[in-house]
Amino acid sequence: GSKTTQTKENNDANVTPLPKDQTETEATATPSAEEVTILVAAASSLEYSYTQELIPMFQEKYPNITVDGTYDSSGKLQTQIEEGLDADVFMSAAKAQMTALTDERLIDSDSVVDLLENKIVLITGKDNNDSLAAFEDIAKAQTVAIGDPESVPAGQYAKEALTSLGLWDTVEAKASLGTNVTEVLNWVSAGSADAGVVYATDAATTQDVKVIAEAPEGALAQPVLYPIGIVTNSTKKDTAKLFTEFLQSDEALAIFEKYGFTINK
Amino acid sequence: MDISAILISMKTATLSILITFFLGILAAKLVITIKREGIKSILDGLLTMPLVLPPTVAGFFLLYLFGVKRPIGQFFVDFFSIKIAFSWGATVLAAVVISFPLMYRSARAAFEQVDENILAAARTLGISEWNIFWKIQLPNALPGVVSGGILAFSRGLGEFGATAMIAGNMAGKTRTLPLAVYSAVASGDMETAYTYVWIIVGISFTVVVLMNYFGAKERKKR
Amino acid sequence: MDISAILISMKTATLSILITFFLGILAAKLVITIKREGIKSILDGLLTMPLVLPPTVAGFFLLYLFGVKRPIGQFFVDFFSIKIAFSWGATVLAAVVISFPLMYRSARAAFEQVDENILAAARTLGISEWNIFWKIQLPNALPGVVSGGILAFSRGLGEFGATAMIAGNMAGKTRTLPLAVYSAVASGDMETAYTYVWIIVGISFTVVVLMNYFGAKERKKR
Amino acid sequence: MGLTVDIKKQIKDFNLDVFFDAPIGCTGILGASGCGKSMTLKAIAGIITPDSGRILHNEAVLFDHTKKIIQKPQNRKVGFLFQNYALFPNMTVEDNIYSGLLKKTPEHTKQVKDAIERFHLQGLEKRYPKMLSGGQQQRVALARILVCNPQILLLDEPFSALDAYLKEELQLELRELLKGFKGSAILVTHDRDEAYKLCDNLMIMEHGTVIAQGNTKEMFAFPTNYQTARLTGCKNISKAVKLGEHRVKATDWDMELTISMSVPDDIQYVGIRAHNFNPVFGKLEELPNVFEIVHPETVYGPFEENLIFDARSGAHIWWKIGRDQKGIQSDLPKYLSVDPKNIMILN
Amino acid sequence: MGLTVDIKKQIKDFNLDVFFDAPIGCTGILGASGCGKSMTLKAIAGIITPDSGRILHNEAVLFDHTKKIIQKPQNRKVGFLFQNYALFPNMTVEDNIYSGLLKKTPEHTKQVKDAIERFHLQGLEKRYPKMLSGGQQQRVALARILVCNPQILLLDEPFSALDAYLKEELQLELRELLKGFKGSAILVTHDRDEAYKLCDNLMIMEHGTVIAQGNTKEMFAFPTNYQTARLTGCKNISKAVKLGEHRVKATDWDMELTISMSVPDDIQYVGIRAHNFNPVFGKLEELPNVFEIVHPETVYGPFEENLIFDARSGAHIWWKIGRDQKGIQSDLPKYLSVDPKNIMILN
Ligand SMILES: Nc1ncnc2c1ncn2[C@@H]1O[C@H](COP(=O)(O)OP(=O)(O)OP(=O)(O)O)[C@@H](O)[C@H]1O
Ligand SMILES: Nc1ncnc2c1ncn2[C@@H]1O[C@H](COP(=O)(O)OP(=O)(O)OP(=O)(O)O)[C@@H](O)[C@H]1O
Ligand SMILES: [Mg+2]
Ligand SMILES: [Mg+2]
Repeated sequence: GSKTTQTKENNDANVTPLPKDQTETEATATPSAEEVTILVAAASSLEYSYTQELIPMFQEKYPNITVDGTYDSSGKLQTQIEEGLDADVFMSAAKAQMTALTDERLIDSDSVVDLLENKIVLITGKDNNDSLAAFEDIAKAQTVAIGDPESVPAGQYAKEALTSLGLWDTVEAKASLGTNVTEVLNWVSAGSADAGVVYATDAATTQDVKVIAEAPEGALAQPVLYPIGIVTNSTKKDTAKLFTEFLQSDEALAIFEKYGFTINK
Repeated sequence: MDISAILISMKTATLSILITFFLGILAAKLVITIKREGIKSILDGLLTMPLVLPPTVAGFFLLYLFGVKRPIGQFFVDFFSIKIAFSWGATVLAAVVISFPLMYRSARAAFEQVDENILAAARTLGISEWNIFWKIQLPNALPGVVSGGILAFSRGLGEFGATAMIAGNMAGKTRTLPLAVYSAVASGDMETAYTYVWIIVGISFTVVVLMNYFGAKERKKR
Repeated sequence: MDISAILISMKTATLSILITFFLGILAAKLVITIKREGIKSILDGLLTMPLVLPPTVAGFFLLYLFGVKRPIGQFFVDFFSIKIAFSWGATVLAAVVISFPLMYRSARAAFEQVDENILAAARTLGISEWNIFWKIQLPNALPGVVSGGILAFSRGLGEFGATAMIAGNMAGKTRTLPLAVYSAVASGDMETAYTYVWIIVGISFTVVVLMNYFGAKERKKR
Repeated sequence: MGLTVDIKKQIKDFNLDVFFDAPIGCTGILGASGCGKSMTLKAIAGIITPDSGRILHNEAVLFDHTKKIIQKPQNRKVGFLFQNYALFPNMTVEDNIYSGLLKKTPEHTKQVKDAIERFHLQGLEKRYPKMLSGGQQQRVALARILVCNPQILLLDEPFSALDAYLKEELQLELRELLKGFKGSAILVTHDRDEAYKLCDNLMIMEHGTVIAQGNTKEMFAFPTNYQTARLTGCKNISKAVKLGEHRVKATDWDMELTISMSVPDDIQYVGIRAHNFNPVFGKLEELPNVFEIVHPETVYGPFEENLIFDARSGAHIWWKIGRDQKGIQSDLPKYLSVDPKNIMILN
Repeated sequence: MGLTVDIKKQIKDFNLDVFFDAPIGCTGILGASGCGKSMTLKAIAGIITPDSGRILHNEAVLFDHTKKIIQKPQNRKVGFLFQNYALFPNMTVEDNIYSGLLKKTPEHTKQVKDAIERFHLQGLEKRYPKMLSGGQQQRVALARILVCNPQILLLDEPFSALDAYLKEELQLELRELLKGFKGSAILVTHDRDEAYKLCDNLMIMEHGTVIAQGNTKEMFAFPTNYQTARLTGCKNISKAVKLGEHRVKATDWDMELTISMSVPDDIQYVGIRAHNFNPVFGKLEELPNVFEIVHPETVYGPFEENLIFDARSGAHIWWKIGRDQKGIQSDLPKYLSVDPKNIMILN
């Protein structure tokens, strides 16, 4: 794991023969045998599907390419890219961060693809026998866990859904706002909160919660989309493009589905 | 801006420093009284541990100990009808656990630096071990103890990871200043964030400077 | 399991404790040399501040200082061709900043507890202030200094919030043990999380016990 | 009755092995620096625990290794004056003196006030130890232990930091106090006058053991061994070999001497006190033990003069010139003689 | 040449205001406990900074308030023996002695070895201060300053923790050392014999000021004021009022006395040394200054006897019975007289 993944910026003087290789690869459209490493910044919820299946698959296909990842909440990644993180590909768990970055011209707007869709679901502890059956029953729970709408995408969607259902004011009064999804999941599984709202994919990571219901159709004006895009400053855009294209292939999408995502058509 | 966060933070920091202060001092006293070097080292290691765990992880363990479905949590619910998780008490619990090692270690080092001769003199004067501790060893270890208090207070005031995990983040109930800061920073609302940061830094700074001042005054006298 | 996280954490903790240790001691020395009580208190307050900010927030500030587009970050890129943010160096930076107040405060308190008489004696013997500090004041403040070292090391080893912010979470590069724990917990892989937690606790425990042991041995001699 | 101490303790390469009885009254300890005096007191007070043996006081067992009795220092009712005073730096003079009294009753307040006056500490009540001079600290430490009414008094050089005048005043104080004192007091001192004035009994320690013990006056008058003679102020001591029933050879001085007492076979030293030389003006032949004055050199004291001269071997011999012999300097005798009664046999 | 000190310093309610010259050689300071002796030494060493005044040594200015010169203690070349020794707890005996030498050259190593022997510290080289007895600590502190070859020696009660024998030995050592010493030495002591033996000059301090200064022998022989008389060992001092050219009234004793010297108008005290009384066996009328012995009480010392009796007023008077007067006890005179020459006029 000590392989160096740091790449220099375009304007960096002591760049290795990379730019020349780049033109070569562009020409052939098949990456040369030259070793290339790209860095993917992705939302935490994508980490396992990436590290356990997708990246190994991709690297098997292109043995000369190494894909490194940095995983954190989308908001944090957005800040980091703004502050010069040398990522080549960014995949966010919500449109807001991607839009912000494309507005700042840090992501090539024409490279952005809304790859995946996620559902927000109501969960309870696995042995919870309260009479929660539908998404609207969230109002019956004593305490509710949702992501902080200010900073956690899942929270933003939860707020939006609950507002459109006319439940937000009731829920907000008894809601604990998690700073990340892990907190929300743990609160629910440990019984601190009676119910919570998370992504379906998050709910799938643990056995300790059970999914009661998806948010009703139409509760969200826009579906929950996972956009992927290529960073403007990337020096290996073609490799990055190769990777994003791979993720859109059927075999990759199948993997995503396995991890609980829905493919956005 | 949310005034309640300031109040909650102040209440939490005050109560938790009181608890941490005495717990830390007692633990330090206990450990230095132990004669066997091995047991002493191991106990010291254990008491220092909450420091090495990322607060979120520490909070995670707390949640698993004090969660309503867990033995300890259940015990509290059954016998005292207190639900620790998501209560204000939990913010105090988190602050105490996280800041404890700072107080304990500082106090211990300070106690060990006190001249043994004066403790021996106190014993021959018939002063009980309890009084020797509170009236002689502790006051003479003041610089270290105050310093531990400052560290623990600041750490408690800034505690965030474990608090969020076990106490949740309910406005007006368990949302402390650091949670508010985080929320503001994470949503990019830097203006609010700065306000909160200034408040938290201001409180802590005032307390630190005051503690320093009184510590120095106390020391000057001698 | 990811061996690289262990190596990175060990490297980070080792380098950062070395830096923190000396920086903390020097800062403590500097502050106690200041005569004016007011300036002293204020400087002390400032040096203690990194402790009161939630680490994530501290990380934000660091990122705003050391990001490649920010003055300091740019300075490093221009003059040393070093990019601090998102490099291994950033993990060290985060650990140093976050653990610094612990070392500084402990050392300061320990120095203040050293008998002024022996320092005066050293001066009349013609020993330079520098030598007095290193050969007399520091060794006689050992319990407190070691304790500060223990605190700072543990805190540095467990540092997570600021590290994640300024160094990122890149496996094999900036992913320290606490980040690995976090990632494992976030993906619900509790088994891996526990493994990492045991490793981190194990390392810290061993170091703390060893430091205690040598500290006690050194003290026994006197 | 009194204090019985019979203990052994090894610390690194120092071996403490003392056995003595300190009856009611004051027992002095004289001994060279580092011979274990302070350590003995610490063992009695319970600050260090001996490896074996026992310590009894009146009926009470303070320490018994075989019976596994180790009384806490708190219960030993000792008043221990530490060699370095060991005042509490965080307490004022007043509070230091109060500290052993546990509660501030009006009676205690009065006791403390009395002690402050008795030890000339008025005006310093609110001071912290760091702001006191050495002698003031020592007086606070004395006051602190005396207000507690201890049953055993352990005083480690209690007047070493006091000026001569104050010392005498406080010595008188202590004498008064000891007269009414029902317990045992042990006084470590380097001042033989002090030991003589204050102590009924005297112990001599050397290398961690008690090598002589007895009535103070007798010990001064008839020291039985080298250390005792030395510590009670005998300036002239020489190795000695028996020659006859009343005759020895002082080898260090290369002199044959006549002694009144009968000489034991195992005689090791002889001693002559500096004031026991008599100037010889008459005929030499009639006198015993005649020393020739060679290379005389005078050492003045404020109220006495000493003449140091060389023995035949070259070793120094001290003659303390008495006041009645003043003026003798200008007309120095060539010889000195010593009465055979005044030559001490030492082991 | 020598050391000139002229400083003022106020700490809380204590005022130090000293002015004196200490020429090359050894100057003693005698003074009551708490009179500012240690503080004066600290000011010279640069450990405390006076509020005003100056300190000069030979050509060097160590401190000058008006010129704003404050030499660092490091540059003052003083060897300061602290009253509480101030050894470095983290260093062995050897390292403590080395500490002022900066580098470990073979020459220094030899110096340290010599010092260890000279101060009888063999075998303790590897010990830490905590493991030393009081006297051993004091010797280490002495050795530590002396190996540094200081130009000013400040000794604060250097022999207070040593047994009599060792004290004499080290006093001789110091005497030798001072003979070859080119700088100024100041010796604070409570032992008047020590002051007499070691110091060429003597200063008397009281309440933070120097109240008398001069040649040691003269100061002992003719003390000019109350404190000097007291500290040089005069036991009998009384307030006095002038009656005539050679006549005073000693009010404390309720006695009229005749004095050889002419009495100044502002006479405050008279003093009589305890050994200056002569027993009266003949006719009373012929003698001046006759005291009646009332309520006599004897205080024994090892080598002297004191008789304390009441003056007419009831105040105590000390008579030191000389060796030539031994046996007088059994046949106590009823009266004592004092030679008018031996009555000291004091201020
Ligand atoms: N912790 C220790 N380790 C080893 N030796 C020690 C320790 N403490 C004391 N000693 C030694 O024990 C001996 C006796 O010490 P103690 O303090 O009883 O002497 P002392 O008779 O009081 O002498 P002084 O008159 O100089 O005070 C000394 O030689 C000292 O060096
Ligand atoms: N920090 C302080 N604050 C107030 N007063 C002080 C302080 N330090 C010393 N003093 C006072 O100054 C006076 C002089 O102290 P110093 O130590 O010089 O006395 P000393 O002559 O050495 O006496 P001793 O013979 O007892 O050692 C004392 O009366 C003491 O109480
Ligand atoms: Mg001793
Ligand atoms: Mg003094």
